[in-house]
Amino acid sequence: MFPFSFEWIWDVGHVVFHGGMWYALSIIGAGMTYCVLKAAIDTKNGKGGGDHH
Amino acid sequence: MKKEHDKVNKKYGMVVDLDKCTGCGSCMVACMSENNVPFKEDESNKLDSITWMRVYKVSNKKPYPNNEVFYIPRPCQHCGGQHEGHSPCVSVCPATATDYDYTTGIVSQVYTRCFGCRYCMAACPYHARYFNWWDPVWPDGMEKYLSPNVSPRMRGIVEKCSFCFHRYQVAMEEVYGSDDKEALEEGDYQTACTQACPAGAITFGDLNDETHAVHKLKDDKNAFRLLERLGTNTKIYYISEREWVRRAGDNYNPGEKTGSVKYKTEGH
Amino acid sequence: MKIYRRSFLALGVGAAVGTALSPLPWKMVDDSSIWSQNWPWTPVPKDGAISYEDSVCTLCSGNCGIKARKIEDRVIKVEGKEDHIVNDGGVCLLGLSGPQLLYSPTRVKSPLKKIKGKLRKISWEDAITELSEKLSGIRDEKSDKVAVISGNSKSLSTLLLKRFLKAYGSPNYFTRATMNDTYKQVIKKMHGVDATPAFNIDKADYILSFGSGIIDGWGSPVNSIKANSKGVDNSRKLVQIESRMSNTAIVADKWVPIKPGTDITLAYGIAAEVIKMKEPKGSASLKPFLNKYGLSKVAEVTGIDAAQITEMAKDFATNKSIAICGKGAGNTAGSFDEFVAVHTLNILANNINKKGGVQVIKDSGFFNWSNMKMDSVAKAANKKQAITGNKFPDTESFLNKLPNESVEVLLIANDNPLYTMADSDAVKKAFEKIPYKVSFSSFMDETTEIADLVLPVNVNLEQTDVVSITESVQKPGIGYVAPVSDLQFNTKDLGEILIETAKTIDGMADAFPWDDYESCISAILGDKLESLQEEGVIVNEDYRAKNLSFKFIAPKNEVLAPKGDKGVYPLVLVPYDSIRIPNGYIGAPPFAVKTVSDKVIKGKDGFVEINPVTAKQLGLSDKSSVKVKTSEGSCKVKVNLSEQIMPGVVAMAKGLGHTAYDKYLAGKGVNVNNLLGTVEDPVTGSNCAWAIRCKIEKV
Amino acid sequence: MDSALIPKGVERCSLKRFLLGQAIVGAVVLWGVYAMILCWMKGLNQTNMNDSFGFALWIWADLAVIAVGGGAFFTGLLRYVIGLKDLKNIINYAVLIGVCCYGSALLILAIDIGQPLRGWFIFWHANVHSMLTEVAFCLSLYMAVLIIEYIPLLLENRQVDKIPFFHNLSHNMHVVMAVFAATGAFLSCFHQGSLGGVSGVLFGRPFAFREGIFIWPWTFFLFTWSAAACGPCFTILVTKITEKITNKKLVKDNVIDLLAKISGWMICSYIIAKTIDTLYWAFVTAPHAGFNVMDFYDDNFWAHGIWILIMEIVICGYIPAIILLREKTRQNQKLLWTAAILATIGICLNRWVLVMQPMSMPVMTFDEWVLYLPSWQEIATTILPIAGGIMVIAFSYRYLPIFPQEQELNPVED
Repeated sequence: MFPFSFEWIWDVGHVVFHGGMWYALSIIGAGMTYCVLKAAIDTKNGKGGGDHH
Repeated sequence: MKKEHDKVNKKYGMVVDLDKCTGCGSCMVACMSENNVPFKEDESNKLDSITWMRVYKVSNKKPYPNNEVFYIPRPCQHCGGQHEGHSPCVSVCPATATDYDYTTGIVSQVYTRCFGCRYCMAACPYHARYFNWWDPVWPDGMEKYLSPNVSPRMRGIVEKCSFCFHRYQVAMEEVYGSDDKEALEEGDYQTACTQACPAGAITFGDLNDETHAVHKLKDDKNAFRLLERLGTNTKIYYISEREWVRRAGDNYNPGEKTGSVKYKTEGH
Repeated sequence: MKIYRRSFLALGVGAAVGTALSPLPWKMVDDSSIWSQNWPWTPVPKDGAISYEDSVCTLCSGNCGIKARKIEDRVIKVEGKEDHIVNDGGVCLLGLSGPQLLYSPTRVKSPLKKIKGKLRKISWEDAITELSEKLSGIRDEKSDKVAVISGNSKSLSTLLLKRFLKAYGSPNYFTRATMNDTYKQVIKKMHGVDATPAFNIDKADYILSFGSGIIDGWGSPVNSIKANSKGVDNSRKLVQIESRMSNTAIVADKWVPIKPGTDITLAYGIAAEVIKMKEPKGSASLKPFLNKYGLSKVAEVTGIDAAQITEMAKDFATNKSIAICGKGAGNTAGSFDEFVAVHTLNILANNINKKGGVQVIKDSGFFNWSNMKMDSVAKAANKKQAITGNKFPDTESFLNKLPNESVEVLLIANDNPLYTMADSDAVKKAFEKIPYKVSFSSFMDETTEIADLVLPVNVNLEQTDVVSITESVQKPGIGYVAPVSDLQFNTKDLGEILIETAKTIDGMADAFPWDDYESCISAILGDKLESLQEEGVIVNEDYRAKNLSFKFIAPKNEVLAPKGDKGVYPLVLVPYDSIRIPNGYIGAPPFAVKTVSDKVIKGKDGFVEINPVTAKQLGLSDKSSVKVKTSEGSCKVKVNLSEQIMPGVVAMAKGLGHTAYDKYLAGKGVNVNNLLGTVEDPVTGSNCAWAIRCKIEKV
Repeated sequence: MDSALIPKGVERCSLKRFLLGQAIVGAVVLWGVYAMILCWMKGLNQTNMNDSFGFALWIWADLAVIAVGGGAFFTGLLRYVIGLKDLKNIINYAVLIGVCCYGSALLILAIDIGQPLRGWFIFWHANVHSMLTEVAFCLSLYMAVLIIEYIPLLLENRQVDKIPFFHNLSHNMHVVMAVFAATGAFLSCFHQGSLGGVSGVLFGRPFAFREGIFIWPWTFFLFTWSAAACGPCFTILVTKITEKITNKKLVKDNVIDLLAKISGWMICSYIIAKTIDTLYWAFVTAPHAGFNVMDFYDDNFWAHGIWILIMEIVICGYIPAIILLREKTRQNQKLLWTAAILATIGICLNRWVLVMQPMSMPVMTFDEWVLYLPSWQEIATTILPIAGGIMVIAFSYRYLPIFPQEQELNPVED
């Protein structure tokens, strides 16, 4: 999973596979981080709040 | 020059003379004893009985009195695959728990890394892989004979013939520790089954080494391998003078000649 | 309320995120997998210094050279000893299972005495006193009422047991007659010499085997398998004549199924054809006798094609040929007539004491026994006849006569007659009459369970002994059995027990003048001992057999009909030896049981092998449950349809159906001995039954 | 009692009835949990698997639930990436079914492996050449995506939505959902494919082995395609069943029709590809390995007869394809039900055949066919996640606004 584990070889297979994996993981991670942070900021700015609907 | 020589990988393999095999079962027991293979109360269900080395009794299926039979010992075939290392099992193991050792050609099994998905068993057409459905239990006192060279396996993982790899390690240690010994000799590393076989039907050695008996035997005109046409590129060769025995080694379409289906594999 | 809920949620989420970000869960995941890799209930074998120790295996009479691999004082594995004259590195699965026998929980761990119907631990001192008092008490009046059943072993300790009984004053020493014992008597009658036969099959070009399981445990098992392989290398031709395809028939060049019991006719039929092609010196007297065996008649009797018989005869006459006999592993005596017929072929082949032929070997005296001093009781007793009369003292014959004899004390060593002998129920009944039974077994086997006194001997890896390897190496020779393991339990060598006991019985001490077993061995072997211990074997390489004269003997029987009424019991049941299922004194260890096919044992069920043609006639299908009945007993088994057996013949494996031993062996399959009866050979007196008539019924 | 949690403007059964229903299903779950604990504590000897059947009921169940759960990724792809707006009315439910299916698969996998405590080695010591590694990575990542797609729904619960942070989070997640959905579709294509690859790469098993392109055997593509084709059918089927149970119309016909039409085209193209693959396999691949294709089917008729192939391709392939392609037939409710059921059976059968038949079939000439019947522990643990899924669906339906059209279709009279 990581380049420091012993079965890791710097070959095409590892790079492509883990490249794809880390790419997907980053999108998911970044996306979620964005949502959570944005929600926190929005909340601070007084947006939302069920009672006000 | 010496360095060049060292670079040549070994390729351990076996040649079994089926005309000599008597089905006596010594190889099976030698293997069990050497490798701490457990046993349980009922071993008659051969689908859950761990026998790294299994001797099959094969008949020509003809009715009496034309029935003929041969015995065939089946260890792990240590497939090389179509390109060296692409064994059916090694290529599918998700956790790198079974590996192809390029220096010896031996397919290993790392018991502590295997997590028991059994994909390798699904991949192996030889049924050479066995799952530990139970915890291994030795009757009181019998654990005394367990060998420290091979760790007993825990429940929930796959095991198989290792060509007695620990013997290779012991032999290599001797080479490393010795001043005048530069390389393994043929007799230094032999598997337990090879040694025990009363019929001398099994020959083991480095298929790449011209001085080893197997090197020549594998090219015998009556030599064949199991399921050669699947491209598994195994390291176990069998010899028989009987045509029907050789034909039983592979699946044939009607009209195909015995031995006509050898799969071309990348040389090594 | 609202505030409370919010802070509660925040706290929960915060705690979860906090824990997830801390190393704790990761550490726990890692630790749990490390734990799974080191489960405390999965044994971890101790490491230590490795060593190898050589010995000779005594688990059968093959006496292979073995080496034990040890870690510190533990025996890890038994391997064949390379370059050993008997087995050259090869080893059978029973020998390989040595460590399982050594550490078996079914071993008898100390002397036992039956007290109020239960076997209880006693000390060796008490045990020997007990035996000695028992024997001393009846010695003066009825010393001949003491009998010994001993396994057929050619070891020094067995000779000591024989000597013990002789010195005590009883002629009743019995042993299981084997094929070799019958052959010995054939040699005596045909050549007039007392000698051991051995068969040089690895050098023969053509082998006519009358049911001898060359690779099924016949002779010295590993040695015979090796001989077979050499034969394969030399393109020898092996013809296997038997009604069930054994493993030997499998590796043979030709399997010739024969009507059960007609081997004598076939042998003479072939001889009649051979003599037409070549007439060795001195065979003229045979010719008129052989006229009886016309080809068509022989073909009819044996059920073998005439052309096939001619071909066998031609091959036999034109090659360096040998004919061998002794069914299966050869552990049972054969018919004298049959052996004479087969040996006649060997004489016609002119192979006696020739390369590739039958070796007739006079054992040269390796043992230097001192003159045995016997007291008056012993002297008087030795003039008496054994219960079996003047014939071979076969255990089976003894057991047959037992119901009409009174035996006071029975000593049993290296055998488990309650399991190994035919018609076990009858044996059990006969045993019940004997008031005092002493077992020297290492294992809690069927016989030991009913013994009154148990004096457990060491198992093969703990023993010290000297064994004859003459039959194995076809030259006079002995091998040294060295203890490779410390004693695991409170056991002793048989020789040691005997010497100690003899010293405590009045009038016997003089016959056992040695201080102990060790000094006995060195006294008997003298200066040979050192080299024997050094080399492991002593073989008289210079031994050359003399040419022997011979005379032909006409048979009393032409056909050996199996016991039973053909009308009631239409089928013939053949018990067979499988090298994977030890069927003698030692029960199959777990390793061996594991190798047994699921067509021989499945769960607890045993099987009977039947040709589909026969099965169809009986309306049986594969794996259906049936009852096999003979005149001696019956049992329930399952059907194993097989094309490897003649129609009309059915077969069952020996070595199964133990009631004693552990769960790895006990209760699996049936003991075919229960179904078998005995047939006393008119000449040798030994049990020569090799089959029995039976019927099979659906259950 | 729980009316404060129930979405506004819809009607739900009484809490008592709901809890009673949950309890019945819960009992089944408990039975499954008991079996699961047995498997974990005592090991896999609790199953009827053996050295020939190392892959059995569980692996089939994994493959099958993921195949039918394919409705989630494909509907997501159509909705968010291709932009079929109408599908927003069913996407929630598709995602929910997906969550249940993928959750099931992961749970079954956790029971199926011999050393569950070391299951994470598949990530840590990953062998990137193994199809199963690809499955594990994509599966768990996609599971994360599904949960992300499900979270906004959860946050829309009346009470949760009152909390401003959650309201905002839900809103923001909706905004970027297309990105997640696209990632999910990418991941899903790969793990559906690699599940197909699982058996397709087994070159030692002639029944399973398929040629292919580069490292991917044909089954790789066929699995992705078939999951995309039949997954929506399963979504439709479950929606229809839910409508039956709740006795309400929850999704408008035009939405179902659109999904059914797309599914029809997908099944049609898939089954043609599958037919070509089967023919190539039967007449080229199998003979190359020395087999006549009938060798694969000549043992026990009921266990592995040729009927299974006809059933899979003709009855459960061409027939639903034809039904769904024609407007007239797919708009006939009975035929729509039939097609949805057949397509679901068809894809499950396809997974069944590719898991079971390679295991039971002898490859060495002297080997024998092996029959396998699952133990009750295997069956219970397979039913466990299904029952669990029912509970989750029931819970979600009761408390979350799963069906945007429910209110409109079932106006509540105040």
